[in-house]
Amino acid sequence: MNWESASDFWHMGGYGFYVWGSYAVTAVLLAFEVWAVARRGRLARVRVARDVAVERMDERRREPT
Amino acid sequence: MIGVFLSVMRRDLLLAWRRRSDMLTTLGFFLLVTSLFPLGVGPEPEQLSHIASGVMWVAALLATLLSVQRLFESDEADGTLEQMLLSVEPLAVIVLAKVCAYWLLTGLPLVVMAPLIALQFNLTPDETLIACATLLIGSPTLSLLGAVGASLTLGLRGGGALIALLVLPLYAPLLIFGAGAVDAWRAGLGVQSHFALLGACLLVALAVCPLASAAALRIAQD
Amino acid sequence: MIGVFLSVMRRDLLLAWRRRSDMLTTLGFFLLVTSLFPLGVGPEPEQLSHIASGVMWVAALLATLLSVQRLFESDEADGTLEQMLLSVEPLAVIVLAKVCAYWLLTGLPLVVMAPLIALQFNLTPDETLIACATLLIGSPTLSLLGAVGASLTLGLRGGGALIALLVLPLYAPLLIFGAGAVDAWRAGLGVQSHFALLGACLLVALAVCPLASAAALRIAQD
Amino acid sequence: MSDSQLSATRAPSAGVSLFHYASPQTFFPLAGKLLWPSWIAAVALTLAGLYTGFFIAPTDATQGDSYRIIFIHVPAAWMSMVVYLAMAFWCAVGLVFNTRLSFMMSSALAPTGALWAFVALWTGALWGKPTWGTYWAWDARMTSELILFFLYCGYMALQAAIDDPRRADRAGALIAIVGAVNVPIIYFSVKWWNTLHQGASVSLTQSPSMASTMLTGMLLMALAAWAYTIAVALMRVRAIMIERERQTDWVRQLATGETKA
Amino acid sequence: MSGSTASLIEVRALSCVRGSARLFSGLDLILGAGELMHVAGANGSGKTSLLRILCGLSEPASGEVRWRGAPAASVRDDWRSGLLYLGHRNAVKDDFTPLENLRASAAIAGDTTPGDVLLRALVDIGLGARLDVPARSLSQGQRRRVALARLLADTRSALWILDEPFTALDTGAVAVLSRAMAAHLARGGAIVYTTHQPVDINAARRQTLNLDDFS
Amino acid sequence: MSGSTASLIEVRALSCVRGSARLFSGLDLILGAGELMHVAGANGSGKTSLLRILCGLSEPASGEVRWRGAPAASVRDDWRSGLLYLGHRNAVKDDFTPLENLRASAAIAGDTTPGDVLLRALVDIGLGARLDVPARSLSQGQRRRVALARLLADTRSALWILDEPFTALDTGAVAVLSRAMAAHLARGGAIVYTTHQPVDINAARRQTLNLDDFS
Ligand code: HEM
Ligand SMILES: Nc1ncnc2c1ncn2[C@@H]1O[C@H](COP(=O)(O)OP(=O)(O)OP(=O)(O)O)[C@@H](O)[C@H]1O
Ligand SMILES: Nc1ncnc2c1ncn2[C@@H]1O[C@H](COP(=O)(O)OP(=O)(O)OP(=O)(O)O)[C@@H](O)[C@H]1O
Ligand SMILES: [Mg+2]
Ligand SMILES: [Mg+2]
Repeated sequence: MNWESASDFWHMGGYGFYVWGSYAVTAVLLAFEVWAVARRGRLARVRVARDVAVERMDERRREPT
Repeated sequence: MIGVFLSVMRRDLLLAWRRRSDMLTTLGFFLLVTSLFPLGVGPEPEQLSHIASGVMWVAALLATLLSVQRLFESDEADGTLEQMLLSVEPLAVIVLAKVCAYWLLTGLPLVVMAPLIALQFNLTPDETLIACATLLIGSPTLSLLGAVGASLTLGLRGGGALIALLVLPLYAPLLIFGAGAVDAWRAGLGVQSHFALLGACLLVALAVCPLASAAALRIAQD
Repeated sequence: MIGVFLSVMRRDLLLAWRRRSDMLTTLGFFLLVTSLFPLGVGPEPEQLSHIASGVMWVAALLATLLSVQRLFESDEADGTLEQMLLSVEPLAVIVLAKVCAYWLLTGLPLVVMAPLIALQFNLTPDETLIACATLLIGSPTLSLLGAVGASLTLGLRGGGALIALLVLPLYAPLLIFGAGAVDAWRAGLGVQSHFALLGACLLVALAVCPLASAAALRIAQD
Repeated sequence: MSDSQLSATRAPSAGVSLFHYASPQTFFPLAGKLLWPSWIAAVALTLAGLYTGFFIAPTDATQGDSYRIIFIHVPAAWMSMVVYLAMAFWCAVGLVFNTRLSFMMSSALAPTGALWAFVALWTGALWGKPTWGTYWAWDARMTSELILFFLYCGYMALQAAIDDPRRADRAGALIAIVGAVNVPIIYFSVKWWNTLHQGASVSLTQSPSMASTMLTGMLLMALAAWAYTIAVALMRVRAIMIERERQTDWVRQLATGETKA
Repeated sequence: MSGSTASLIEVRALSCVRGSARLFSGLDLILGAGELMHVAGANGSGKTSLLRILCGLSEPASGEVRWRGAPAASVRDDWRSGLLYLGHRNAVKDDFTPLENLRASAAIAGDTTPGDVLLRALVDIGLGARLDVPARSLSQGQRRRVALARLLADTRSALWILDEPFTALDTGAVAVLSRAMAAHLARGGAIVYTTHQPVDINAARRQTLNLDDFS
Repeated sequence: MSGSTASLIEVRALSCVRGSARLFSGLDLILGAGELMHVAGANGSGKTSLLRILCGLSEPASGEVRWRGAPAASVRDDWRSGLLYLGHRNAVKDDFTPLENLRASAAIAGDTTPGDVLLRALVDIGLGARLDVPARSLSQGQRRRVALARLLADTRSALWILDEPFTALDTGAVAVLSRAMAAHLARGGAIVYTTHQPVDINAARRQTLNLDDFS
C-alpha cells in the first residue's frame, strides 16, 4: 500500500493538482460524451416516432375523403 | 434606425448560425496560425514569449483579412446588396450592423481564445491580460477598416490579395500599438498611452468607416 | 491529354492576365506579411536572421491559403465546373493544369521575391540560396494540397476558414522540413535529407492530389 | 405541387433497397448485443487499472507521484492514433465498396478519437509542468498529437458543413485518408526535431521491477480505453443509423416499438 | 397611395451610355397611378439599364428623373420608400428558408410587414410545401418564387419595377403573379416591367415602350 | 452519328430522391436518333434533376441509365463524348470576350472545333457587334447567347441536353435557336430539353414527358 492516509492520497506527493487535474478532466469529458451519445440516440428515436405518428394522423385524416 | 440595425445584425448572426462550423473554424485558424509560428521559428521558450504578442496580433490581423473579404460578397452575388442600396434606412447603419455581427463572429472569439495562446507562449498572467485587452479594443477597428477594404474591392477578382494591400498599411499603426503594449509593460513602462491610442483609433474608425464603406458600395454598384 | 492540359493552363493564365493586379497583389501580400514581422517581433538583427526562413515559409503558406480557395470557386459559380466534369478528358488532368497555372501565378513569384526578403532579414547568400530552393520545391506541394482543400470545401460557406483547418495540418511537415533546412545548414548539418523529403512530398502530392481533388469535385457536384 | 413527397418516402422500392439497407439493418441488433459486454469490460478494466496504478505501483524514484498521469496519458495517446487509423480504414472501405455502414462507423469514431487526442494533450501538458517545467513545448510528439487533433477537427467540421449526408461522407473520407498519409510523415519528423519527449519516456524504464507493475497498470488502462471506445462508438453508430435511415421501414418499426432491438 | 392622376414617375430626355455604346437617347416617359408599362426591346437594348436608372441604382448619362413631380434626387427618401425593385438576381439567401428570406428582405428594406402576411404570401405563391427547406435546395423556379413573394406581401410601395419577373416560372406561378400585378394596379399602384414572354395582365391603362425605337 | 433507329439513351425504372423528398420514380424513357423530347412539369418537379442524371452529373437513387444500349457507367467515355449539356448556368467567364469564352469551352470539353466555326456561330446568334466586349458588360440575354453559340458550332455530339435554353432570349434569338435545334434533329441528333415557354420546334418525331405524372 502506497498511502498512509486519505489526505496523503489526495496530496499525491505534492503533485495532486497535476494528477487529479488530469484524471478529473478526463472523467468529466468521458462522462459528458456518454451522456451526449445516449441523448443523441434517444432523440433520434423520438424524432422518428414523431414523424411516424404525424404521418399516421395525416393518413387517418385523408381516408374519409 | 435602431430597428433596422438590430434586424440586420440578427439576420447576419442567424446566417452564421446556420453554418456553425464557421465560428469554430475561425477559432481553429487563429489557433493554427499561432501554433505554426513556433514550428517555423523554433522552440526556445524565451524567444517565444518575446514574440508572443506580436504573433497574436499578426494572427488576428490575418484572420480578419482572410474572412473580411466575404463580408459583402454573398450579398453582392445574390442581389441583396441592391436591395440594401434601395432601402429607406441609411446604408451606413446597415453596414455598421453587418460589421458588428462580423466582429461578434470573428473578433470576439479571438479575444476569448487569446489566453490559451498566451499560455502556449509562456506569457505571465499580467502580460496575458494586457494582450487580451489590446485585442479587445483593437479587433473592432480591424473589422471596421476591413469592411472599407471589402467594399472597395467588391466584385474584383483577386479581392483577397487586393484587400490586403489596401488595408494592411492602415493596420500597421494598430499592430505597433497593440503588440507594443506587452513589450512596454515588460520594459516597465506605462501602457496607458498604448490603450489611449487604440481607443482613439476605434472611435475614429467607428465614425468614419461605415460612411466610407457605404459610399464605396454605392460606387461599386453603379 | 497534353492538348487539354496546355489549353486549360493557357486559359487560366489568360484569365489571370486579364486581372494583372492579382499577381502584383500576391507579391505585395507576401512582402507585407514578411515586413510586418519585424514590426511585430522587434528589430534585433540576430533574432531576425534566426527566424527568417520560418517567417518566409509561414508567409508563403498563408499567401497560398488566402488565395487557393478561389481556385475552383468562379468555375463553380458560373457552371464551368459542370462542363469540366462532363469533359471527355480526365478530370485529374484538367485539375493538374489549373494547379500548374495557379502555381505559376502565385508560387513562382514568391520564390522570385524570396531573395529580397532574405535581404530584409540579414541572411547570408548561402542561406538565401537554401531558403529559395526549399520554397521552389515546397511551394508546388502547397498548391497541390491546397487544391484538395479547395475542392473539398467548394460551395460551402466559410470555405476560407474551413480550408485552413483542413489543409494546415497537412502543411505542417512541409513547414518543418522547409524552414528547418536553413537552421540545419547554420548548425553545420547536411541539408540533403531536407531536400530529399521535400522532393518526396512533392512527388507523392503530384501523384495523389490531382486524383483526390478530382474525386472531391465530383462529390461536390453530385 | 410536391405534396406527394411524404407518402413517397415511406415505401422505398423493395428490390434495390433490400440489398442497399442490408448491412445497417443487420448490424444494428448485433451492435446492440455487443454494447453491454463492452461497457462491463470498460468499467471492470478501469477499476482494475486504477487500483493497480494507484495502490500497487510504487512511487517513481525520479518523478515522484506525478508519473501516475501515465495511466491515462499513454492509453489516450495510443487510442487517438489507433482510432484515427480505424477511421481512415473505414473511410477507405466505404469509398471502395460504397457501403454506407462503413461511413457511419467512421463518423461515429471521429468524436471519440478527437476526445482521446484532447485528453492526451491535456494530460501531457499537466505532466509536462512538473517534469519539464513547462506546459507546452514544440516537441515532435506533442506537435504531431496537436496536428492529429486538428485533423479530427477538420474531418468533423467538414462533415458538419455539408448538408447532404452522402456528400459529407465521401468528402470527409477523402480528407481522412489524405490525413492518414500525413500521420507517418509527421511521426518520422522526430529525427529532425527537438526530442524532449522521447528522452523522458526512456528514463522511466530504468528500474525493471517498478516497470512491471507500472506496465500492468498501463496495459489494463489501455484495454479499458479500447473497451470504452468500442462501447461509445457502437452507441453512436446506432444513433447515426437511426438518424440516417429514418425513412426506412426497419427504423420506423424500431422507433415505434414494433420490433425489439 | 395618392390615387390622383398626377404622375408617379416621369422621365425626360433620358439617355444612357454603357462603355462606348449609347443604348438609348431622348427617352421620355410618364407613369401615373394604375398604369402598367411594358418595356420591350431586343437583348441588349437597355431594358435593365433603364430600370436601374428608374430606381436610382445607376445614373443616366443625361436627362432627368422626377418622382411625384419633384426631381428624384431631391426627394430621395420618398422615392426609395415608394419603390419595390426586383432584378435579375433573386436576393435569396441559400441558407435561409423561404420565410426567413422574406423576413430578412423586409428588414433590409426597412418595412415591418407582420410575419403572417409574409407566410400567407408564400403559401399563395405555392411554396406551402417547401417552408422548412433551405433555399439552397429549391429549384430555379422555386427560388424565383421566394423573391416574388415579396410582391404578394407588399402594400407599401406605389411603383413596382420588375426585371423579367416571369423567368423560370411555370404556368401556374405566372398566373398567380399576373393576378398579383393586376391587383396592385387596381389598388392604384403602377408597374414597370420587362419580359420576353407574352403574358396577359389585366390592366385598365397600359403602355408599351419599345427601346429599339430609341437607340 | 450512328443514324440507326437503335436507342441513343435509355432509362429504366429511374427514381430520384432529393433531401428527404422523392421527386419521381418508375420513370422509363427511350430516345432514338432524330427525336426531340420536351421534359415538362411544374417548378420543382425534378426536370433539372433528371437532366443531370441523364448526363451523369448526379447519381439516381435507383434505376439504370443506358447509353447506346450499354450500361452508361461502363461506357463512360463514349457517353461523355456523345453529350452536350447546357445548364441553368451559362459557363461564361466575365473576363473573356465571347470568342474567348467559346474557345475555352471547347478546350475544356476536349474538342477541337476550328476558330472560324466558332466565330461563325457567334455571328449567327447575333453577337457580331459584341465580339470585343468582355462578357461582364453583356446583358442577360447576350450572355445566354454566348453559351448557346456552342450549340451552333457543335457537330460532334449526338445528344443535346438543354435546361431551359430559351430563358432571357428575345424572340429573334429564340427563332435562331429553334432552327439550330431542328437542324440538329435533321442531322440525326437527339435533344432533351425543358422550358416553361411555348416554343415551336420543327421535329419529325417528338415526345413530351410530364414529370408531374411520375411524382
Ligand atoms: C502535451 C504534451 C504531450 C503530448 C501531446 C504527448 C503525446 C504522446 C503521444 C502521442 C504518445 C504515444 C507515442 C508512442 O506511443 O510512441 C505519448 C506517449 C508517452 N508519453 Fe507523452 N505527451 C506529452 C507529454 C508527456 C510528458 C510531459 C511525459 C512525461 C514526462 C510523457 C511521457 C510519455 C510516455 C512515458 C509515453 C509512453 C510511450 C513511450 O515511451 O514512447 N508525455 N505521449
Ligand atoms: N462596359 C460596357 N461596354 C460596352 N457595352 C456595354 C458595357 N456595359 C453594358 N454594355 C452594353 O449595354 C447593353 C446592356 O443592356 P441591358 O443589360 O440593359 O440589356 P437588356 O435590354 O436588359 O437586355 P436583356 O434582354 O438581354 O436583359 C448591352 O448591349 C451591353 O453589351
Ligand atoms: N436537399 C433537399 N431537401 C429537400 N428538397 C430538395 C433538396 N434538394 C432538392 N430538393 C427539391 O427537389 C426539387 C428540385 O427539383 P429540380 O431543380 O429538378 O426542379 P425543376 O423541375 O428543374 O424545377 P424548375 O422548373 O423550377 O427549374 C425541388 O422541389 C426541391 O425543393
Ligand atoms: Mg436585362
Ligand atoms: Mg430546373
